[in-house]
Amino acid sequence: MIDSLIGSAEQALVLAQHPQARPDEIMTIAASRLLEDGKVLFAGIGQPLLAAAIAKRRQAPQLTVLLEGGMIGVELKPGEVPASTNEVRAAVGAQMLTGATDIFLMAQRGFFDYGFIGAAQVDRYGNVNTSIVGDPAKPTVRLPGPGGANDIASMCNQVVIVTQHEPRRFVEQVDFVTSPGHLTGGTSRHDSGLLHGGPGWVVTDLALLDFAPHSHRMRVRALQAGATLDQVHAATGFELLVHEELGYLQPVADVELEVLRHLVGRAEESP
Amino acid sequence: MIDSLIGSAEQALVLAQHPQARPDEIMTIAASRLLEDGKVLFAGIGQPLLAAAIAKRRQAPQLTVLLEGGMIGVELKPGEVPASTNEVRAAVGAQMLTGATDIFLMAQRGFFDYGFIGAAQVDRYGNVNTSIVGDPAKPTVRLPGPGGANDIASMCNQVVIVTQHEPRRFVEQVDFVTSPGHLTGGTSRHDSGLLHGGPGWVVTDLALLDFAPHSHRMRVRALQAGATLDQVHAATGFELLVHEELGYLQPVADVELEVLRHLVGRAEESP
Amino acid sequence: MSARLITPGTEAARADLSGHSRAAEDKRTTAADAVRRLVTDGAVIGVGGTNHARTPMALLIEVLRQGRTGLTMTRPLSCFEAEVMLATGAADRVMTSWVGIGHGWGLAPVLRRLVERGEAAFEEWSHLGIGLRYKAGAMGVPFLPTVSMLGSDIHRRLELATIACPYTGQVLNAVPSLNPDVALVHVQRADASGNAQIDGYQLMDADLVLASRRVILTAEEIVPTDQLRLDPARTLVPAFAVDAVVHQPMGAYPHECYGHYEADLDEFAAYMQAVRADGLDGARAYAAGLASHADHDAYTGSVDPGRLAALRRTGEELMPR
Amino acid sequence: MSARLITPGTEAARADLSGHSRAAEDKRTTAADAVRRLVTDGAVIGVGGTNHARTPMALLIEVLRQGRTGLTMTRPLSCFEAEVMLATGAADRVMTSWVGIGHGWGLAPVLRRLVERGEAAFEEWSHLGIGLRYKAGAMGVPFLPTVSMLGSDIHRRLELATIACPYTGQVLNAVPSLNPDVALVHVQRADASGNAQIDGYQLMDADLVLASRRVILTAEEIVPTDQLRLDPARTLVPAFAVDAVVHQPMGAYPHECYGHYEADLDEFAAYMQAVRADGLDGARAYAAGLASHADHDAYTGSVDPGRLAALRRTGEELMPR
Repeated sequence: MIDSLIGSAEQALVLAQHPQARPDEIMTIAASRLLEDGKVLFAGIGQPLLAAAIAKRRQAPQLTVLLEGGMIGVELKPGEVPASTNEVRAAVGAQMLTGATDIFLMAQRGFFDYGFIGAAQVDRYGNVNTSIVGDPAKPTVRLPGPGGANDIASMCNQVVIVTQHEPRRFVEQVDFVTSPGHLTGGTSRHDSGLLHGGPGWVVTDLALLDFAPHSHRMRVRALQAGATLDQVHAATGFELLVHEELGYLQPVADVELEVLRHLVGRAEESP
Repeated sequence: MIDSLIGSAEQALVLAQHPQARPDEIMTIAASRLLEDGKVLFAGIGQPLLAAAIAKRRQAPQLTVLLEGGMIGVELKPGEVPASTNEVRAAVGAQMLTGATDIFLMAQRGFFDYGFIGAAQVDRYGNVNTSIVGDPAKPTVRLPGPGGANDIASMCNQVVIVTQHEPRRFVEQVDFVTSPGHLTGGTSRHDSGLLHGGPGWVVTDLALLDFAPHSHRMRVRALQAGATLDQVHAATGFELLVHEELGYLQPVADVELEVLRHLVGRAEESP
Repeated sequence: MSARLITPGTEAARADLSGHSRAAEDKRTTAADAVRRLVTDGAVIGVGGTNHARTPMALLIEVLRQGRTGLTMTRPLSCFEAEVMLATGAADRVMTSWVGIGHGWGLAPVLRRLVERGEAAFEEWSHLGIGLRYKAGAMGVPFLPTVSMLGSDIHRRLELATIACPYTGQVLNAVPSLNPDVALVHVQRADASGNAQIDGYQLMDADLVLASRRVILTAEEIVPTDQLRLDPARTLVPAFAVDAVVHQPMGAYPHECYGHYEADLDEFAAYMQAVRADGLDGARAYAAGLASHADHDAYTGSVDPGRLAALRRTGEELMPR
Repeated sequence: MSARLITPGTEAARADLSGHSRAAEDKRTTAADAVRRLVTDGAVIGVGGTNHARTPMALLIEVLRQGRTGLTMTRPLSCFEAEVMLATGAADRVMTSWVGIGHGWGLAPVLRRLVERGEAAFEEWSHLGIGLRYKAGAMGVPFLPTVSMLGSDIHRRLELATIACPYTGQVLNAVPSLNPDVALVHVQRADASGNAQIDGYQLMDADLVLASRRVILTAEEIVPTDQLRLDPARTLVPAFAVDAVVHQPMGAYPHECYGHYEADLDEFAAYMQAVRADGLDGARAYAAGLASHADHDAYTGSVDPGRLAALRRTGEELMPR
């Protein structure tokens, strides 16, 4: 993925984001670039699955994609994006269908390189809340819950969080740790019994973020084309670190947008 | 099965065993009579499977028979008795084929009414040895080991031990507890963590034995037709209790022998 | 609302097995009879399938029809069937990892309202947590170890115990077994005694069946046992675990059944429009509509046949070939 | 002889996964190459199948051919392949619940002799004990609880730990996970990258594959991935767990392969006659005969074709129809 980074601010100045790319498309495409060939990805519905499908059509043809419904080796059929990880459209092209418990046990064993999750709230250590806004005992908003995300966050080798960059999402403290990130930083994740993995990347419409060594605090690794560091800070409800060699992401390419829109059946909108 | 008991010694005196029945056939047929209709039996190769097949053809058509290879609902094909619980001839007629671990986990859950096991040595509490003769650290004879028998003995609701009645088998103390019976009697089995089951019956060529309440000591429940209590005591290396209403088993019937010999492909020998 | 369900009932569930027949006998009956006999007020019901896949809709609607109350519904991923059951008071608790409407309809509005007001309980587990509760129940052990939920507030809120491996010292979460009072499961085919085959993704249903104290199956097709014998490795449910078998074509409708039909998005829309218009009352009215038919055949018979044919056609078109 | 294998290596096995490719790439090779690269002296090898079912004979004979020594063979039920490996010194330990010759040939004579003399180790587990060791390894946890082996001398001899359920206090045996260094597994069909389908009884092979650090598959047939996609629920082995794929027709011969051929009883007789005539030397001579061919095709090519055809015919005749 580092291939898509441009090193210097000077070069970045000339970049503008693809004029037709929407924020969700920018995120999906940035996420797709993180995926290396030959790896195994535990995907979710929506952006994760689309990112995987783009990667398979571009740099990662030997990526194995699986879904929590027990589908292994799925192939997204253009124009038939499933609405759930547990439905027939999610099983298209599967090489193996196993049980829904079994596939998470494979994750616990350590077979899965990447796990993609979303976030209603995320904090500086990559802890994710998709459960409750407000007091857990008397929630202001009852969110859907983790689905498979708690397990993905606990078990995959590297977790990628994909979410829009908004202050209400990037919060000082999540109201509820649904899916554990680096907990309180340092060795706290390992100390809790989670001996592996943890969030590696956060992909937003404004930036690509990682986590600093040791402290595990969230850090701006690169800006999306056309975005500024000020925008990122303004959209974040906690103090972000900035990588000493801040990078800049290549704008969305025509071909990426075309592949994505073909997949979702929006070919008519393609650039 | 109590149907096949005759209550009084007077009646029994007129009984002689079927003249053509061999000791192994007598045992198999006596074991088959124990099986009630509508139950689930974890069978082994040889006599247990044959006993089950006889029972299914006589009093227990709705008996479900399963084997440790993961076969559920098998039907013995006459003349094609399998040599192993883990081979294609053992899978004939299976309604379900599951994993070899899974089928024992079903036993642990408590679904199986009967388990049939054999014995190289058995003691007064129904503990069975099929592992080692002599000192476990330096065995005189290394026997094959439990196969599935330890699990069957630990998990099925009622265990039936089928073995020839010989002093070298019915020993004061087994050299090695491969498959736990009532351990040292009393509550010792329960105390060890085995909260269910235990040996209910021992079927031999001379007698049908059970276990006394509370003490769980082996007890002669009934004699095979033509056998005497003296013979049983002489063939047993420990002190046996005798049920206060000692019964007598009906001799092997022509039809039972016929069914058995048809199954094993010895129809030509049938009575 | 029923008490929290942390304490495993492994031994009670095993003892309870003695109360049901394991005979390979004909267990066919109607949904009405099976629900009448086997689903009692306040029971913990394990709902087969996930989200909108193989939901045992015919049975759930029959539960509504018979006016059960105070149920706990356990399901790894729940869809609008959970809302319908909660809105009517048939259930007052879900034990789940996720409740959503899906198909672009966003958050589950009725669930939110009831939970935010404290009128229904959302007992939140990880997905694998639910799976391991069933698996421990199916295995006949009171707990299973896992790293799932460690470090999270799910773990803290459930007050789960941890356990140290006696060999390595590794600390793991101990997930307590669950043996639901009754499992409601929809399958593609079964024989009269309850040997059943599931096509496609089996999800958690085999473990759920083996874990549960009583099991009601609905099946798209009832087939002779000899047909199952042709492909016995596909049989995932053994008859000895099953108490009642109901022949119910379209038994998951309006949800999907792999190989038979896709979910009916018009029904998702109808439900959500009712809720958006009238909130909880809208959900109740929708539920009353479902339960207003004499049985599931009458319900599916009331749906535009062209719509059903289209769902069957696309369901079949998506099969591997 | 290798040390006892009680301490689970869950973490080491997980770390070790980083050393093998999970790419969906072409992993086809020869048995000779796979064994050369992946089976080292002294390794713990998980042998697929049970007794005389789907024994990975081609791979075991290749191990003999390459002269490996000091192996530990883990297998729930073992047949004469265990004797051959022990007699030659390729293995010096079995971890198993049972070793026998079967088919009326009685006790395993070579095993007896070696174990009774203290020249080979028989580490005795219950059948489920082996199964749970694999399952814990496959699940990535260091132990699983069970009642298996409680109260027995198997438990005492292995010095297994017990563990109390933190909810109920029930005391269970803690079975330590096992992650064999390499699994040798024979299947009916696989694609080039190692997605594999097993017909009939799957035994413990799916767990064994997922538990093991490295996996070599032999397959009766190599098929295009698209063929597996026609019946993906039958795929029990995912490619990401597999390191090498060998196309090997008759790969379990002289043992059986469900749907393809029955076991060759003439070979059981030949082996036992050699042992009865010359004891350990007879077993070694038989093993030398097996290993004397250039490869498994040469070995099966040396067998009377009529005999092989008969085994295939009866194997097929026993299939459900």
